[in-house]
Amino acid sequence: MIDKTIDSFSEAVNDIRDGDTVMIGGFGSSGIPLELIEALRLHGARELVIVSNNAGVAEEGIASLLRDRLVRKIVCSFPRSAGSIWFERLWERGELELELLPQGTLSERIRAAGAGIGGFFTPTGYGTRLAEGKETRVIDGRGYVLEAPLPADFALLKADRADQWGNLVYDTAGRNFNPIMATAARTTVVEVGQIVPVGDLNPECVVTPGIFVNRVIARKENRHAAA
Amino acid sequence: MIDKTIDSFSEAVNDIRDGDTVMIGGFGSSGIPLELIEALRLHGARELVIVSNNAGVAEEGIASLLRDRLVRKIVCSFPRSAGSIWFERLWERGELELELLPQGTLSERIRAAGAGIGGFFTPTGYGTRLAEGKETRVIDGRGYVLEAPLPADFALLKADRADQWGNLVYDTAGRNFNPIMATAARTTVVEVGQIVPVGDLNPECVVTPGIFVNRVIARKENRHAAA
Amino acid sequence: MQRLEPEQIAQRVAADIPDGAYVNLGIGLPTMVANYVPDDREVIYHSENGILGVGPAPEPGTENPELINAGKQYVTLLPGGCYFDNAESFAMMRGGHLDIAVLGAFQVSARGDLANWATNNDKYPPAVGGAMDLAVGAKQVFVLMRHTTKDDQPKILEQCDYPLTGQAVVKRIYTDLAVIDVTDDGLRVRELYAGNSLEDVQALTGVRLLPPA
Amino acid sequence: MQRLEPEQIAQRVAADIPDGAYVNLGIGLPTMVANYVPDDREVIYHSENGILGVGPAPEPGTENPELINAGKQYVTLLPGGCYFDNAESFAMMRGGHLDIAVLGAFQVSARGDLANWATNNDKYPPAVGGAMDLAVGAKQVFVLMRHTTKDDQPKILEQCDYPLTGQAVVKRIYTDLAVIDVTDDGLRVRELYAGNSLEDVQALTGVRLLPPA
Repeated sequence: MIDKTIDSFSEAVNDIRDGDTVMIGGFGSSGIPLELIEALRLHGARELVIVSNNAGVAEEGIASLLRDRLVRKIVCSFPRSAGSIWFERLWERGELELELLPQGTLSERIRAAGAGIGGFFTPTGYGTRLAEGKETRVIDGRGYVLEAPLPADFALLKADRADQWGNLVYDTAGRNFNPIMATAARTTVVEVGQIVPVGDLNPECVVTPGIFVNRVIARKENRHAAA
Repeated sequence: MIDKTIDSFSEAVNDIRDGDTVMIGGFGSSGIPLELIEALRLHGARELVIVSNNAGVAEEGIASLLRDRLVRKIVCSFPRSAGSIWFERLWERGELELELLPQGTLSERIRAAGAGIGGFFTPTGYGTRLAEGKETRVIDGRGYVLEAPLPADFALLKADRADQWGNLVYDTAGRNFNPIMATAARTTVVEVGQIVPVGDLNPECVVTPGIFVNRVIARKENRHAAA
Repeated sequence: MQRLEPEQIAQRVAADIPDGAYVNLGIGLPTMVANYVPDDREVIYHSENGILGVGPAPEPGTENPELINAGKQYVTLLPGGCYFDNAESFAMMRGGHLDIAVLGAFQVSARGDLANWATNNDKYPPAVGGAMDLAVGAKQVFVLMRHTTKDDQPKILEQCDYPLTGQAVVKRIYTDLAVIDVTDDGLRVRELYAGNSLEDVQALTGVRLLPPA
Repeated sequence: MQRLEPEQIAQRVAADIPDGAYVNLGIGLPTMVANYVPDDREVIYHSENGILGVGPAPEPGTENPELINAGKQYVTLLPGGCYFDNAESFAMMRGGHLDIAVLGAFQVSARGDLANWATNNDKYPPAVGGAMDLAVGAKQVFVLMRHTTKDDQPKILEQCDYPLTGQAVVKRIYTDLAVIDVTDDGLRVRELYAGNSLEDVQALTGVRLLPPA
């Protein structure tokens, strides 16, 4: 029987190694796998490359990884937000590499990695500083930038519910980067509110098919309800 | 109030012009907008370029457009099937242009058109006859073929239900090409079993957001139930 | 000279949003446009994190922490709205499916170049978000901004000197002084608010303005 | 010499499908592999038109005309299965998410080139479908075919002379005579069915075979 459920957050992330590229789902405060990030922080792998839309605020989420100096580089569209103190501090000190991407280029590069696409031409960023050093091409009179796929070793994600096959559904705008990151990592680990029996999710409404998911784990406060 | 419902199949297609590129949803016998195709046949626009996975069987669907000599060219992955007599007849006589594409290249080109991508590198078809004449590139040791976006003037699609905003849900494997074709045409027209009031579709389960849809029309046999 | 308050510019933009339009409102001032769209128009708002049919702020106590807009504010979903992932959201934007994007700007050039994501202060940590995708993707990009900087320097210029968000992407500029169209002939004043002369507005603009057609 | 019946080759392939695998079975003979996977293994079948978790044929009278597999046969969905569109289905395939694709073949070359979509008869109307995407995308491509043509010509060759589906994509070949691995050293016999000698099989093969390791 296929059962991708695991019980221990530390076990969920314990094969992440120094130098790995780790995608982390979320947009603003929505759809962030906070317990998986905390497990990663405690796990302590260093020199990480983090791919995420934002860089965390206050001491939370990705900010806690930055604070603990676990991150070498961040690939990101909107690292600076109200309260992104750790990003700003390390960036200003030159202690953090930043690859800044337009948000749609970030998400399309992630999708391309998951979809086996070797590269794509996007009009976004053409003629701007963010296209500097990149191959460009004029196609049918319009300028485009060539962008490469962006894969990862791990994706740490949040969904609302999963079944044992790893099928996922989300809560409203909690989808954001989670469904595409699920496709782009060698190992995809998902924190959910509840794990339901196979067959309970409506097959017309599954957002992430289980083929993209390796491990699902229920959040501690929901563990009891999920049993 | 936004209401994309129309009542007349002939009106649904009456602005399709000679020479237009028309995408038609479906895979095998599933998800084909048979009533819209019949309306197009009666409308009689000629020299059409049809984009579809298959080329119709017997006298049905796309085969009826071929039989009536309304089609100049077909862009397709699997035109020959058991019973695809009109495709075979016209093709053998040299009366039909064929652009044959691997199925994943067909669907990715359609998606690219809908997503504003100017072109993409796919490994599919590299080193084969279907890549002849196309730009190729070796990326990280692997061969890729550059493919262009494939847009259309019209998309004729089938879904299970729509609301007046044009949001769509499908019936099982009836999705196939329909959701991506919806994104790639200037005008997207969808034949459905039932039109439901706005708010009736579960927002977590909408497959095609209404932004991609211009017209929805209920099939005649379902019109009464839909009222 | 008549200078509109920011809310009044938002109201002026709102008057030009047609019934049935799919619209993305940038973070900050552009978000206020929604407050002024007449009630008899049904407008579908897109939020780049993955929402179509964004509704008003929730009643206090009913917020869903997952349901936020691109500005990270709690929102609701209208009946008929739906959710999707970020790649599909940006496919919508980049693929030309949004009718209008209303964006703020630092500067706009004579040919409609937009600068709204970075200044020339390289010590300031950068962020770009969805600005570049909206700039190239929306069918029409409307800019909503003050006509000048706080120290009365023009923001409408022959060339932007801030880093560009996109080249030749702006269709219309709504400022506190006037409404200006970006045309093939150059920048043409579409509307002068009551009390403003073309000369007054020209004096605060860094590029030659064409009179209303 | 021992020649397996097609059903027996399918059974032999089935023995190598591990528990928990995501598998795409090509149209025709490969589809039969599902009939022989041991009951204690849970295998998730993918159909390229947009299904994961394809179940058995429906009871007569319960067919849903929309629910077909890539071979246009009526199917069912297992609990835990789901549906998606064609672009996502091929993203799955091309993106390397399927563990195994089992495909038929006209010819296979010494380095694992696959020819299974067209012959050299240009008068025959072509069709390719998902074959090229599966060939390049699946983690492992297994070929299931007769060892020779009907007139006993070899189908395993130094070079394919039919048009290629993909270059160096085949991982293992299951024929009615043997199981052969495509390795960096060349084609290595993995298994000779009882009663067949390496010499017998070699005589019906167009390229030098390495003995079992």
